[in-house]
Amino acid sequence: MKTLLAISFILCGFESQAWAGDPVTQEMFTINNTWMLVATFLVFIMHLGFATLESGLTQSKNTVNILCKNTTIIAIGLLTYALMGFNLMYPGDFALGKFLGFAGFGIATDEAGITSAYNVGYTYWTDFMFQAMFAATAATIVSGAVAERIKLNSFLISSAFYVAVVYPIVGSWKWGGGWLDAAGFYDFAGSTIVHSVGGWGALAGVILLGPRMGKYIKGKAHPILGHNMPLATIGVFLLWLGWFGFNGGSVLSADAGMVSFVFTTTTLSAAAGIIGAMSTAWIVLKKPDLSMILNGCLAGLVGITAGADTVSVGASVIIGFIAGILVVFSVIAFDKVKLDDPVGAISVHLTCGIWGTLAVGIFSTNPQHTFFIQLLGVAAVGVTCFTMAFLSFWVLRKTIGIRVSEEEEREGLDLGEHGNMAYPDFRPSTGGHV
Amino acid sequence: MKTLLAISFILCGFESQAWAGDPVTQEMFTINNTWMLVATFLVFIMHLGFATLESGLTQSKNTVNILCKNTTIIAIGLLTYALMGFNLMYPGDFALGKFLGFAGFGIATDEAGITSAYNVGYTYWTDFMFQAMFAATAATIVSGAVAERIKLNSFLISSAFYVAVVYPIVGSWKWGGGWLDAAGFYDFAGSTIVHSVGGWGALAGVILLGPRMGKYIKGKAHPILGHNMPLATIGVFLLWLGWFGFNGGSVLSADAGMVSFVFTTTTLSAAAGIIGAMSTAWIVLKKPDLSMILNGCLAGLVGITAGADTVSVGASVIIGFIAGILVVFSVIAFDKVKLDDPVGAISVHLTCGIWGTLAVGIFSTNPQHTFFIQLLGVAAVGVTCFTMAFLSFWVLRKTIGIRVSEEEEREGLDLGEHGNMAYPDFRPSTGGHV
Amino acid sequence: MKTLLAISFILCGFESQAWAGDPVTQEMFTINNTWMLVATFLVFIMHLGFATLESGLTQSKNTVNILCKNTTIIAIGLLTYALMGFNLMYPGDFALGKFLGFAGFGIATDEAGITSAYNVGYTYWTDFMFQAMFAATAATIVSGAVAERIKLNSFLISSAFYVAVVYPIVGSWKWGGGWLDAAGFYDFAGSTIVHSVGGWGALAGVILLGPRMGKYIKGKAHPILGHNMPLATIGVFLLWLGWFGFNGGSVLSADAGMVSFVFTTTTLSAAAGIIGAMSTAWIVLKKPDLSMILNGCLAGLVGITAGADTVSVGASVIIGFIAGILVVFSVIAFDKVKLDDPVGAISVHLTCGIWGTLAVGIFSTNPQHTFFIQLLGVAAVGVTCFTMAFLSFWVLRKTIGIRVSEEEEREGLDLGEHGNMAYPDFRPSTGGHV
Amino acid sequence: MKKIEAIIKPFKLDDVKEALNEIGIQGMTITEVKGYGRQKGHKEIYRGAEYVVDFIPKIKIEIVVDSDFVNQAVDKIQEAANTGKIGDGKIFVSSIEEAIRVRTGETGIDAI
Amino acid sequence: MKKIEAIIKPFKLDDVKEALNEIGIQGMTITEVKGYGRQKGHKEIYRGAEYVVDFIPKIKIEIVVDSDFVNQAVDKIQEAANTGKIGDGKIFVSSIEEAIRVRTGETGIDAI
Amino acid sequence: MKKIEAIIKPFKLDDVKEALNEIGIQGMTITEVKGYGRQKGHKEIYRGAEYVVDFIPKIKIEIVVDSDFVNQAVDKIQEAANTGKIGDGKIFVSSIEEAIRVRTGETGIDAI
Ligand SMILES: Nc1ncnc2c1ncn2[C@@H]1O[C@H](COP(=O)(O)OP(=O)(O)O)[C@@H](O)[C@H]1O
Ligand SMILES: Nc1ncnc2c1ncn2[C@@H]1O[C@H](COP(=O)(O)OP(=O)(O)O)[C@@H](O)[C@H]1O
Ligand SMILES: Nc1ncnc2c1ncn2[C@@H]1O[C@H](COP(=O)(O)OP(=O)(O)O)[C@@H](O)[C@H]1O
Repeated sequence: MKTLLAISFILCGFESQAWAGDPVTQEMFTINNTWMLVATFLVFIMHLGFATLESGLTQSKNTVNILCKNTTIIAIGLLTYALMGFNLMYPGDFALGKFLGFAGFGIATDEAGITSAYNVGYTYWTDFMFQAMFAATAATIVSGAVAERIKLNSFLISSAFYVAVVYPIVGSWKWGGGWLDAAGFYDFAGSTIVHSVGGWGALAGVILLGPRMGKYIKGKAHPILGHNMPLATIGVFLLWLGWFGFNGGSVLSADAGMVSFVFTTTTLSAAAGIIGAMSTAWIVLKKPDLSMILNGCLAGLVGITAGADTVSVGASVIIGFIAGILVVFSVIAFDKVKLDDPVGAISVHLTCGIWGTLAVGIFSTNPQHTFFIQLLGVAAVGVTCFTMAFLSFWVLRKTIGIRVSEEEEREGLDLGEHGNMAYPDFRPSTGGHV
Repeated sequence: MKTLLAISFILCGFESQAWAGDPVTQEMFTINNTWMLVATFLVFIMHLGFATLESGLTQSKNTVNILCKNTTIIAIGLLTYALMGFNLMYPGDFALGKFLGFAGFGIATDEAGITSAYNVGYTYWTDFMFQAMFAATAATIVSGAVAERIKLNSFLISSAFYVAVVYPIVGSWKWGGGWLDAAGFYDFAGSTIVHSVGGWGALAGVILLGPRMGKYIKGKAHPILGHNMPLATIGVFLLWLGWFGFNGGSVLSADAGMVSFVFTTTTLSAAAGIIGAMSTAWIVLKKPDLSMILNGCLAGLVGITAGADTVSVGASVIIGFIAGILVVFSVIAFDKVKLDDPVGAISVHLTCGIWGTLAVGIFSTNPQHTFFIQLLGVAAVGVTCFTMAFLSFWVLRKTIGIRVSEEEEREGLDLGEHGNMAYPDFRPSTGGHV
Repeated sequence: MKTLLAISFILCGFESQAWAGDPVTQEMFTINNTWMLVATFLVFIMHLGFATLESGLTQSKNTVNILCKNTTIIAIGLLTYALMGFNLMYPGDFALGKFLGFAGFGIATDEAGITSAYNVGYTYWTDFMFQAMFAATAATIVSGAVAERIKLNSFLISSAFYVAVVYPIVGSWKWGGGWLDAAGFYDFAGSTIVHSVGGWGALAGVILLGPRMGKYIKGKAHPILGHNMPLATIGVFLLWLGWFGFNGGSVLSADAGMVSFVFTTTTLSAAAGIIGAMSTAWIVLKKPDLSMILNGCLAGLVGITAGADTVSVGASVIIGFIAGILVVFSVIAFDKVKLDDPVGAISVHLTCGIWGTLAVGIFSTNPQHTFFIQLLGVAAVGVTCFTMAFLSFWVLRKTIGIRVSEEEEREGLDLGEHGNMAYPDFRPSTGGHV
Repeated sequence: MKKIEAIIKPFKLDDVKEALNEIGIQGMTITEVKGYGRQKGHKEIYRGAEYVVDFIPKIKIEIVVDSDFVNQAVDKIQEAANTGKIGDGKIFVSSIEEAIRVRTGETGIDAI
Repeated sequence: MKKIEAIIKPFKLDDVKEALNEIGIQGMTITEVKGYGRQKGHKEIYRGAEYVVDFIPKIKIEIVVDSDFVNQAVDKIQEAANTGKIGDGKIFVSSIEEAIRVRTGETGIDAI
Repeated sequence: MKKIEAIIKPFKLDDVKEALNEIGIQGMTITEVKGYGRQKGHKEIYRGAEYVVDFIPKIKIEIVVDSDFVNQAVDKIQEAANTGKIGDGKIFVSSIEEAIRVRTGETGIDAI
């Protein structure tokens, strides 16, 4: 028998073939890892999607500022995640019950980290990269909601705190194997753990900042039109593209059946979100407003993120369609209560993030997913994130201030914060009238 | 022997290894499927390419309308394809000779659908996703040609019909194993089955709609300049990018030799198309018009699509170069006969789609591909698609109308259909003068 | 034994399984090749990145010209590389010592070229495609620096020469196994072999062309603002995206550990470049200039390119951070000596290309990489490229001229060279004032 | 000399230009302006909130002509720009005291 | 008839429009202009080189009114456009000799 | 008071501004306009069809000055904007009856 073993190794065990101790062949490990790297660059491109969507839906005098925020945030996100976020989110051992753990500063691995002994689906480095791209997402979501009035330095500080501390701790509760995971909470790719986290931060920021000048006059909302709709559309398509990696990569391997199924539910939910939002806008607002359709697409994507692998194809269409309807009413509702969110980030990421998480409790094919536990997760994450974000913005407001001066807001943050103009060749008057 | 078999399974047959009945190893299946999913997201991004190309080559007052059409079309395409298109195009059994078959509404699969028993190259879900992305393409092609004057609701209805019924039926003739396939017609990735199908629909629409106001005055063509050339260029590069998946994915597996060969022919044909169109424009029109160069790139891509796997590298350059020349003359010719196609969609997709299909009959390394059969395929598809599209637009014209009012056309469809403006901060006068 | 062998083949050797002579299994070969094709399309999309970055950072009256240059250059690059570049760069045998070799015109392969016998990582066609995408990059780098004043035909001629002759010859010294390689010079993915090569060409062009009208008045630099900052930002994100393929593909296989490690160093260096440039601009120039931040990101990417696989994660952050600082001072310094580079191409690709190459001598974990040999490589490539580029521009200046007329420069090259306008609907006055 | 300022609908520009060419007027300066008047704008909705597009794009044409020419020019413009629908615009006439051609320094009628 | 030209800060446009509506003036033409005056622009730095943003965006409002109306209109504008800060703008009054409504051919006061 | 309107080539704006600064004129309003005149536009081809770029970008400068100042200002502008090539533009002078500074309500010469 032993001889035979040796012989067989010679025969089958080419250079790259796995050895007996391995959980998967070297080939399978490599293809899994390659898919995870593809997913990583797809999630990366979502940051360009956010940058273009947010700048497209705001005024041209604040465009440079938004682009700068989105470019810087991903840098800050990646670096702080390397420094501490990764080890806060995946601490291995928890210190405080299953609420908090920390595996130390910096990233490093031994040889084993690049074999399937680390994980059958990816190397240590791939793991870090994929997770780091997610981390930056949560902070970027905030950026759209607080646009056109927040001071750059305050935004950067609060974001760094959020991405380095709040996001990883909350994330560890579920994906790091913490108490929410133990409780049976399910969130496949982060309707709650990523999108709602971003949404709660956005909500706190919007409350403390107040609305943009001229947004609400005598109790009525006055629209401030997005300056560049092709840019916004590019943003949404890139986000959709990135979502193939966001959800598809959350399978954590290249498993053919699972990844392709997740592609299907994700795509159909986005499509249904578009139709849901378009129909709603056409019926309720009389015309199919493009910005609502774009929000509808993202609503469908956020909605399906919690359950992409665990609901049926039919359910994915329903989830997306409802998300598309929800997002339109949510945008209108936030305007009613004078919470000024220029790009609809809270409606997309918070409202539909909650919806998607609860939808798992309704539509999941896995009977262990219950509505109640899902609700618990939503609430726990909500209370924590909102409180932390509120506190950080509040401290900043008391200290260095979070809002630019009236004159700078009127003139535009591009000149005020950066000395730049986004379109100097066709500089518009800065009055905001149509 | 049996014992040996068992032993060998233990030795070689790691968890993910294939078992004896499998046509390929689990590893090969997974890598094939992963490549097909990559190809799927590449084809997906072509829809952003179409959206930006078309809005770039039209006027800023109609930009939101075009973006909205292109965003909605992909949603409609995906959902109707799930509902019925997929099962019309790949019916398994044909009912009417090999002309028509239908496998029922909706998509679903059993466990086998996610193993290599379904197909060595992909799962059932991957199959659906890849094909669904193709389907939406055909309808999107129409959108550019009918831009700046078609009513949104009529466009959506006719597109839904085209993508849900016409495209899949015609597609079934070749890719579903129908009569054209049996006759020996060859169309690797769809010069005819996708691009010409779109082109014929566009032609029918353009004929029934008539030209945009001010396009032909006293028998002479007056150019209506595209409003945003960077947007158009982004569109073409994204389409080229997508074509790596469109053609590369049509190999239907990750076969190293085949996919890389298809990459090579596709790329060189696109490059030759650029040079062909640039030279022609420079010589015939005196200056190298960027919009022609962009069309030339797409012409090369459409041209090589039918034979990317079956012509030599040298032939791919010739096919692309000729396509690049052809597209310039085709654009001019359509203007001569007063068929107003704002973005050159008919010239790119129909003229070069026909050229590419016939080129297989000329250049194919496979002697079974004959010019005559190729011509037959072109004609059969052409007659069917043009008739169906013409009828559907005609019925719509008789009923709800297909063209917006003169005033709306002048003011722009963005305000008229959507209540939006694409660039409110620099809103141009809506006179159309330069 | 022989019998056993046969049996084992039956057992393990499914259709796609490798045979005994193969260095890797068919599965491993296929996944390697698939990753290389993914890397290829990622490098492809860098050309859109260059096109949008360069047009964004220049004036709207020259936008069509830049887009046209960048679209055409990739076509020329691909076609000349197929015609001769590939065989100059990878000649197999060298004729002149190890300085020059040529394997003949055209590309072709036998059956072996599509098996792992050619290379364990990729087929012949993949090899060609990946390398061809690199080639076009070098020429594109020049385009940004000479923008807004160079004649289109002169640019196309000089670029064709550079990409068909200069780049491949210099490339052969290292990657083709020439004398620099033999000397121990290290350049993982081309800080020197690609980026500096482009940078030296840019420098020669800028010197011979002179600055744009109005750039330096009475010895002082007057900024000419980039016309579209979202476009520039899109460009940088797409370049970053492409770099995952540029560096990740330079592993030349899908090796899980290596590719994921390269992803990590590349990404963190880019992030550190952003922070480095932002801090420097904020401190030295008082405000965080977005265009500097964008340059900083690219600086980090160019900087890590030479050593992405051979420096530690910590070192990658340092390299990127220093590159980000360097690029800001470099931009200012070139303005001091009145070398007018509208987009900062020389600072990004040459300054940081040199820095990155030397940084290998400082930070490499491989003791065989020495500062001195790295310096030798930088110098040898520099002298050769600068001389060749200078000569070619000089000959063109003496013959057909390289600079457009004063009036054309004032009116814009879009109308002058192309008869096009990038944004006819909001055509700005062409005075260049703010 | 008189200055004629005509505010017209943008798509009428070419017609007006041709009409003026017919009577030998070949110099003019145009500006993109926005008009507010009897032609009410329309209400639109963006993201659920109403806004009024009440400033409507117009073209302002300015021509300086010899006083004798004024009536003829005004008639031509009025005819060419007319659509009979509200919002067709206005023509205003005022006095110009001096005109100078930058290139030559010529003044008065010679300058225009 | 008189023409009133007011150069104001862009964000004051709506206030001025409403103020004029109150006294029954419902026709006006606006232009996006740039102003240079006591309100100095600011220095900015782009890619390390200084530049001055010295032309500041303003809105020019033109209204032609019956001469009797001028003072009232000017007062209303001055009041509504005033912020008390430098750069608030100017109002200029000049004479208009004739006005024609393109749609109807009406002239004089009837035309405005 | 007089109003000077100068239509010039855009790239001459800085020169004109400086020339006016030299004689102490520091207020002006500029507008992007398009001109049609002897300087013929050029024919271009887009997608195979000819079009004429006949409205050429110009800058209009408006300054209101004390009547005594007019000649000096006009001369300065004419000098600074001159290139000797066709299309250099025109300068028109007209009367202004009243000027008001919005910020202070000052009128007449004090307001400018
Ligand atoms: N009193 C006025 N002063 C200046 N411009 C005016 C005045 N009244 C109207 N206009 C201009 O004329 C345009 C057309 O006027 P409007 O009242 O809408 O229609 P009509 O000319 O048919 O009476 C307006 O959009 C505005 O630009
Ligand atoms: N002499 C003038 N002629 C024409 N426009 C002027 C003149 N002086 C000022 N303006 C316009 O008025 C605007 C405001 O003038 P400015 O001197 O900045 O402030 P203020 O009105 O408070 O004195 C300027 O931006 C310019 O558009
Ligand atoms: N009669 C006119 N009324 C108003 N503007 C005019 C008139 N004639 C010329 N212009 C303006 O002056 C510009 C230059 O005039 P043009 O005839 O081209 O050259 P030149 O000033 O050298 O004679 C034109 O583009 C136009 O803007």
